[in-house]
Amino acid sequence: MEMAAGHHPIVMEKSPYGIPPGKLAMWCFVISDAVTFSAVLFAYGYLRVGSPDWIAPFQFFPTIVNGLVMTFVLLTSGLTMLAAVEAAKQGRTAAGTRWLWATCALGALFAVLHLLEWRRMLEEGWRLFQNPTGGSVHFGAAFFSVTGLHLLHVIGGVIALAIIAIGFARGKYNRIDVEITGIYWHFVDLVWMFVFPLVYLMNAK
Amino acid sequence: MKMKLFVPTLVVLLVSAALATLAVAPPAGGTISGKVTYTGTPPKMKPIDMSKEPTCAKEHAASPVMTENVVTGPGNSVEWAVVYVSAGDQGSAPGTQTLKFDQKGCQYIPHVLAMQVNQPFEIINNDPFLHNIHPLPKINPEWNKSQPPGTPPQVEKYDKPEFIPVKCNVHPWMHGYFVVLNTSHYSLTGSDGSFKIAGLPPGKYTLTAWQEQFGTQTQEVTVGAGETKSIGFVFKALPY
Amino acid sequence: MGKLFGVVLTVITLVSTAIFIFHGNLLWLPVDISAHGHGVDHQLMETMYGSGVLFVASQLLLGLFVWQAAGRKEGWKYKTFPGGAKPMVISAIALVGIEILTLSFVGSRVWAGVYLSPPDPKSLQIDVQAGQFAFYFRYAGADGQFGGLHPDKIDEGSGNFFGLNPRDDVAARDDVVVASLVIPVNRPILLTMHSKDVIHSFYVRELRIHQDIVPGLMIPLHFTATQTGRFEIVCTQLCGLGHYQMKAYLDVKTQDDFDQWLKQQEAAQ
Amino acid sequence: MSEAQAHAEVHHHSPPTSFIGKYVFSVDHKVIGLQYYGLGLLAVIIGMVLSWLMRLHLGWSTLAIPGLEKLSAAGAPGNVMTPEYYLSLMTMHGTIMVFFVLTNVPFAGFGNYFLPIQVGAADMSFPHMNMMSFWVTFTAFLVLMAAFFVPGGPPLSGWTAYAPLSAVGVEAGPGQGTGQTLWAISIAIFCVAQLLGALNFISTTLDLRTKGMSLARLPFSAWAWFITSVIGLLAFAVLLPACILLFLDRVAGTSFFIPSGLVISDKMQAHTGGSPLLWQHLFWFFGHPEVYIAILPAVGIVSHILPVFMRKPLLGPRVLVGCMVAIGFLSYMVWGHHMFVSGMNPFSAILFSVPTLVITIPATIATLLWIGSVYGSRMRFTTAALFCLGFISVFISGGISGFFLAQPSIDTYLHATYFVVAHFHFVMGVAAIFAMFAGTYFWMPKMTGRMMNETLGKVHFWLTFVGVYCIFMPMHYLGLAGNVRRYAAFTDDFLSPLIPVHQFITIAALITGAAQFIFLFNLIWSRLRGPKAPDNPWQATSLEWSTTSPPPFDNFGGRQLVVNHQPYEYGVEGPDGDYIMQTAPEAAKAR
Repeated sequence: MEMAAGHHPIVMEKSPYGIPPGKLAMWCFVISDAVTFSAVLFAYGYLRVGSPDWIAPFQFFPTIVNGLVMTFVLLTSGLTMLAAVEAAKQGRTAAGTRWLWATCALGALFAVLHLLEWRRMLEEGWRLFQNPTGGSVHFGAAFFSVTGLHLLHVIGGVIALAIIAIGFARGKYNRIDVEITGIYWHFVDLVWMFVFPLVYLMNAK
Repeated sequence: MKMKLFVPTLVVLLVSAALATLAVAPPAGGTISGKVTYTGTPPKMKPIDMSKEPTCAKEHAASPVMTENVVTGPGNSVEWAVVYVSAGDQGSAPGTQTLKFDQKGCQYIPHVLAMQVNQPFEIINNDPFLHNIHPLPKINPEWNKSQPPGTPPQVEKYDKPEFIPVKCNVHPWMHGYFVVLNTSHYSLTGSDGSFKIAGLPPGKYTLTAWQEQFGTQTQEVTVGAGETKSIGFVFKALPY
Repeated sequence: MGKLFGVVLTVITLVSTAIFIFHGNLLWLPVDISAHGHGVDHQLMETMYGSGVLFVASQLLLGLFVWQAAGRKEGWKYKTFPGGAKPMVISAIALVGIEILTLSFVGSRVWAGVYLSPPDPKSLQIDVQAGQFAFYFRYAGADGQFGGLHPDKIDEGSGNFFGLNPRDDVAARDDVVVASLVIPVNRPILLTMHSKDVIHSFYVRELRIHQDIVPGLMIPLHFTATQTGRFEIVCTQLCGLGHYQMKAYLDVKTQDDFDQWLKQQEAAQ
Repeated sequence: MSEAQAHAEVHHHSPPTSFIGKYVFSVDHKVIGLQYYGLGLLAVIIGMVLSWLMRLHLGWSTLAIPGLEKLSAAGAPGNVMTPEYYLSLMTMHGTIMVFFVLTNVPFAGFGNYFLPIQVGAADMSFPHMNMMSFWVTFTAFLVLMAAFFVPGGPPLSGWTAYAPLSAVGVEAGPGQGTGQTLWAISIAIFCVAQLLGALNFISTTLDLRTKGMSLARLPFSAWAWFITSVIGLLAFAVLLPACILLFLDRVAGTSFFIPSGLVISDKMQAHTGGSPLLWQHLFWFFGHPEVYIAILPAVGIVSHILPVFMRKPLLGPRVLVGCMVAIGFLSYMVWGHHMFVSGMNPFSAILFSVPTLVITIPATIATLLWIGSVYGSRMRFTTAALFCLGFISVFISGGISGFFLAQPSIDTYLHATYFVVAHFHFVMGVAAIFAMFAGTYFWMPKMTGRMMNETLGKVHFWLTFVGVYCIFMPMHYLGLAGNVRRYAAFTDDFLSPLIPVHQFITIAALITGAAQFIFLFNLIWSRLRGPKAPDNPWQATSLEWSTTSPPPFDNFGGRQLVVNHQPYEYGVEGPDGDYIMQTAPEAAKAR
């Protein structure tokens, strides 16, 4: 490694867990982002408990089924991400790139499925401030804000994956960058594992 | 440059001339007078407890101020009702003189301020403490201003006709009305419920009586030159 | 410079403390007129003594050490505090630890006495409506029944501050609505407090009582006044531009005066 | 070689040449630190002027303040301040001071400048992210300032922005329209900036320490910045969504914080079923840690500076760091003590009061460690040292009142009175500000290469030290008398007799405030005319003193630093005096 002035190596104190800054920062981001999600989910729970007129609006079909499909897609993308990281670790750039693109595609598919569902709900008359079933208006607010926040993370991740995939193929990014993206992607995956039961299953008729 | 000035000047001259003629045209205009009354039991006027504002409480200790949403008098008369020409108006002079809306002893004086569109009016704080004046119009622009004691009167006007409830955010019991009309032919009923609209050119008019609680009533009236028509408005009142 | 610091700090400490000790009536808690208040006052004084000693001691020690540190000659070899950090940790844990344990133990009992004890079933029930920027109080009237609340019916111009609906609701017709809280002395009072717009707070210094009034909640508060007199109820939760003018009076009357007053009011309704 | 690759990104940039690159969009942590400091300076001046206006109004509520009408025609008709404008100024004062001064200067400002140097790094781990976090903060500041110029003026619901007052919109008051919306946006943006900053601080502290700089050898200041960034990472992560939800309530018609059936200004609100307490929970979950985000860096800075002028190490360094960690940890369990009278379950009040009181233990330990360390020293009474001592004093004064407010039974009486105002101004405001002054007088030679004027500094200290006591001590008595805070004027029968006390406080505030211009002048004048500063003017030991003043672009000119010593080896026979630099060779250990 080289310094700006005088190209002789600078020896660093070993990082406590041997985690390079990039990864460490990502872990920290993941932690704080987890707190953000918990806060939103807390608000959702708080209002749900406080709303006597709460009505679980979701039919098994199409909503829950759709949700299951989305879950399946996202989990699969988690596996492809693992594969990508493995490949990158073993220096198989081509394979790694392919797996990255696969993950990226699955993520995009998830986003599309989600947006389609949003559209259906909007057509049914769901809004942030409106509940066509006559139940608590908080359902719309909670649903769109929680899933919206997650969806933003997915879309951001898809974009990141694309950039990383391109860069990795060109050798602009190294395996660490792939691992970092992996951490983020698995986190998005994990959050969904909370969102799905709390927002979908708990609101199934 | 000169031309620029010339055109508006001309317009102003013409308009004012026209208005002047309209205003002075009927030498002996007709007059409509009468009384606004009610049938049934009106809501009771309740004494207002102003203990929150000791100065006012002291001021009205002898005779407490009563709620003014429905103020009735002997002979079922209704005070604070506005009677005005709502149709058939043959032109009105613009309201020019500045009206006064006074905040004194935690009361709006007058309770109802009738005015013409674009007629300036002063809001005055005559109390030794702060008042906040907050009219709640639907079509005119809404504003909400505080008047610390001893601050200069605040001059306002409205450019669209509307019945505007007025409240003081600081003294919840203080409520009044701005009645903004696009005619100069209007009259506010006094404590005896009587009204008088003079100087009407001969013709057919639609008269409307408005009261904040009872709503509005209309009547068709035809007046000839120099004639005096007497009509009455009767509102149906409920205790609650 | 250091000596000066020691002196100034000592002066500041002593003056501040002196004002706490030789306070006038003006700069101190007002008379306590509630049945539970002595607990609060006692708790407050306990804390005052405990923390007062800590305050004076620590400030003066600091001043003293700084004074000493100023007087020393060049080439002074520094001394470590006897025992190093241990005495600090121990004294902190011992002194403060014990103090806060007792405080929180005793304090919790006082708190429980006020807020966790059930209201007396024979309490006089009064309904409180807070709004920008005034309190209104409601007595059940002759029928002993409170009328229902309908926010959409609220019309301050006609004196309907609670949103009663006397047209359809008979119970509401004789409800007594007033702008000051009048209560009989030595009788348990149960307030049911609600707000029509934003968060307000019900604070009577002499009652040692303080409770936010949160819109959307019906907040109960019970107390007993032990002295007659006129006291101020003020809002302490920022509620808007008229916050500082939001107040009402608490009138504690003898039972007879109270009954008489209530009769007059019922007549006026 | 994972670390190698990871670190490559850190060091490959070379000194910028363009003016923009050097001073505006600079990736150099030192420039960014100064930018934060400058922003804080601007903010603190605005905040102080606001407090002057407020104090004047509190002392003489019908006083006409010349020119005020120009600032806001509706807010001050005839130059007399209206209550809504008073509340707006109060809200802005609180927001500016808490977020853009107390959070920015001791943490982001000094932290950015000195954390990398103190750990022996050439820069933060993510210089570009670092630059971004400053400019995001700056944007937040601009958005907040914009509130002064929108119709209705700044929000009036206080820096705590309690819903529903903050959520229902313009019906609730003039400032509650655009102004409050801008407030929510500004704070949300600010949270993002803080999160970016925290990531940088954490990874820098853990990963960029030079050879021999074990965690045990980190200076207190570095520890404090590290712990603070961990607290911030979790605290701001909660405020961010809270502000977003508030924003949705205001513009998207949701009802997270707005219950049903509200009638405001005779208008029935459309919102239904929300909970005002939800906002308070989210806000204070951030709000209490925020107090420590403001004060821990101050604690670190003072603990870092004191030994230098006492010429002896602090007592129990590990204990002190332990205290900071404990305070940070406990700060997440006590938010409910802001809500004792809020209508939440009275049982929870007891649960929240116990950990609150427990926090006083580590705080007391820290204080006693400082006092005990002063014992037996021969102090050099520089301005920096005086401000450190002043910090200890006000920290005690402010901490003591915490005993009262931590107990629900007493808090029911003192809640929302001037007692609370005195408490948090002493322990959070003044204490942190004193640490900033100490830091400035101590580090300015390093940052600018010029010494500051000590005489002016001492005048500034004495006026400020006595001044703050004249301002805030009386507030305790007012609080005991039940003087409610956030009142624009004192019209109540029991409050009007207290007005003379307020007038005294106002005068004290004006004088103390004026004294700050001595500091400002000293700062600017010394920057331009001050004597050149040597590399190590205070004979201090930590790494920032083993480089030039000001340091070169990469801090150490590419030298390999090897740390062999604890950060505070004073009062020993060292190679060049009674101290041993951290970077001195192993052999230098005399005893």
